[in-house]
Amino acid sequence: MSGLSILLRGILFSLIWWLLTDGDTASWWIGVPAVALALIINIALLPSSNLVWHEFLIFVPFFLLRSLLGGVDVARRAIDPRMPIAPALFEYPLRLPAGMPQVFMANTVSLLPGTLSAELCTNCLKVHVLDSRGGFLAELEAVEQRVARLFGTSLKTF
Amino acid sequence: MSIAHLYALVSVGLISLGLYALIVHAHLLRKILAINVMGSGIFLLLVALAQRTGTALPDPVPHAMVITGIVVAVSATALALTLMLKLSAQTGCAELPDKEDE
Amino acid sequence: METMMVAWMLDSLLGLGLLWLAWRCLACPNLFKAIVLFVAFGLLMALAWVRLEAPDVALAEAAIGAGLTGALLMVALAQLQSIETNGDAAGATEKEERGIRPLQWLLLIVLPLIATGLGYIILSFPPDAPGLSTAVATHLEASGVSNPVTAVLLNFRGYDTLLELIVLLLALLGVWSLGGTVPQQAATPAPLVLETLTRLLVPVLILTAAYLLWVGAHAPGGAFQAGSVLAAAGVLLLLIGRHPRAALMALPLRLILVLGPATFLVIAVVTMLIEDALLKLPPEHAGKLILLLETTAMLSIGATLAALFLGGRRHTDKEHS
Amino acid sequence: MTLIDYLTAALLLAGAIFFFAGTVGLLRFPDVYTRLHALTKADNVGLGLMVVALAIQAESWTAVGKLLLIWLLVMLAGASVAHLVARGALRRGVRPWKQ
Repeated sequence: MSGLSILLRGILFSLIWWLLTDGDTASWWIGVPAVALALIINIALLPSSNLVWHEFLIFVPFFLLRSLLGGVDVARRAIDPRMPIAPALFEYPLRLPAGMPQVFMANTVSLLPGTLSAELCTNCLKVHVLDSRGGFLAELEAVEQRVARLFGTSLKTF
Repeated sequence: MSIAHLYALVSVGLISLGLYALIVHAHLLRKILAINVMGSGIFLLLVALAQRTGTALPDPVPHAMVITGIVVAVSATALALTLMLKLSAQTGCAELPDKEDE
Repeated sequence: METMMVAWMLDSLLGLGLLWLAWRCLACPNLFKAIVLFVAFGLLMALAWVRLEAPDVALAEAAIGAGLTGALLMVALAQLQSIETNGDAAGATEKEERGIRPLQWLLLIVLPLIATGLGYIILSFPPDAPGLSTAVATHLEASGVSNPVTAVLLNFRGYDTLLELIVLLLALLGVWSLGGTVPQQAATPAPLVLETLTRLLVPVLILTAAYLLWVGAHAPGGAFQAGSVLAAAGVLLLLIGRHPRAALMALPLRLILVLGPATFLVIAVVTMLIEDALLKLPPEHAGKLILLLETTAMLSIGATLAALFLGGRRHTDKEHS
Repeated sequence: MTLIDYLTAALLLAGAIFFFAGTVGLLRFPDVYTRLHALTKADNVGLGLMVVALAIQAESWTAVGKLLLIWLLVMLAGASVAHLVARGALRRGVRPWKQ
């Protein structure tokens, strides 16, 4: 693990501490050991991450907009007296590398319109879709592309 | 009647429910749940009565006792659950032997 | 006046919700459902504490009553099911209720009488009773902290907390000495999503625990809440299969378990010798001493609660591996 | 009331509507999977709107940061737990509801 990414994580944890304590300088008596402990355990639990930070800035607005639409979509279906749903279970072959990117994809999918990840197997994501008539496949592919860029990898081709 | 009295009355309901279930149910897990509900009722009674200070801050002594109590309750629950598992591993049944059945 | 009305409606609803959940939890035939209802009951209790201006209690309840107790009950139920599947198919459900027996009739008469009596006593209490709140307020200055609940827990009634830490330790000793329960099935690997969640959350939980410890001096929080958050981190790590198998018996864990009570005892003895009173903290050092007591208590509480969750599985690990 | 106050009120109300819709979905939808859709997505948006509503009223930047941190953690936990519940149901053989 590179020194730079340890430094970045240290800054992130210090930022969280600063937020929690409202920037109280006296709190660092506890804050410094706490941040150090959190950092050590974090490095032990998550040895490497290769998030591309500037891609993150592109991903966030995309995700916020799509998850807002996800909420609106499901709220509409729930309140509509006819309850327009046609659920189905669907296996999506993952082209992302295993590990963090696949888990990130699984978690993202659950907050996007009409999709809920129900099982993560080796290179396959079981997705429960609320409306099997919609274009969820295109959506999943788009998300996968973006997650790949976020982690600085490319998708496998079959 | 005040808000404090309202919650105190709710706590009486919880204590009664817990006591009834504790005696009536044979399954030990249910008895443990019943004791926990009773305990919550007693904590609620203490904190509700501590709130009768008008506009001033409530009495902190019962609050401190209840915090202590919550932590003791969870450790007692863990011990009780282990005892229950031990008993059912020995007898194959998580219920106390009933004299009427013998 | 209108806000008063709204408050009354809210409190009445909360009270009815508590009673309803408690009733369903104790009456529904499925034990799994009963545990889920108990967790929901714990969450509503946390809301009730907030309504009763007891945020310190609310924090403890949210972490322990709604979280840790539920996890303990779920694990116990799963082990019970694996015991009972060997026997009959009763599994997690109880035997058929055998109708209402004579004793129960008696209970149905006596219990309402007790409840009415208790209710009558409660309603006859005066609406105003400051209790010890004025005493605490006048001595708060000398306690070393400005959160009255922390002052009571670690200074004014420190001996309560000392005994409580020893009770925790005794409970763990009880669980340990009862030893194994059932052989664990071959551990299936934890789901990857849970594992990732744990790996991301544990450092944040550590920071949160430290924050609760710090903030307890002047606002809701403290060693108990912080300890429960640490225990939650421990439970998550245990869930993803990070068992401290050999380490459980090892010295470090045992040292952490006794660190809290031991520190308390040392300070108790020292104050006994110097101040001639058990746990009478000298005002000029009280703040620092409380921080020391709270830090060690937090570590011990967190380790003990997590060890309680791991429970008596220690022996089975030995026997089957 | 200033313009900001009106905006806060509107956002809080919108957030409450999403929580309400999520609960309606929980009660109306036919099986565990569809109910998870309703809870996870609607509650996430509801909480998001409430966080924004409170953030524009916040007195300091640390308060805004705290609110965002809460939202982020709830989002992470919500998505993960929805997945775990769905996975558990699938493994126990709970068939998805079909029309």
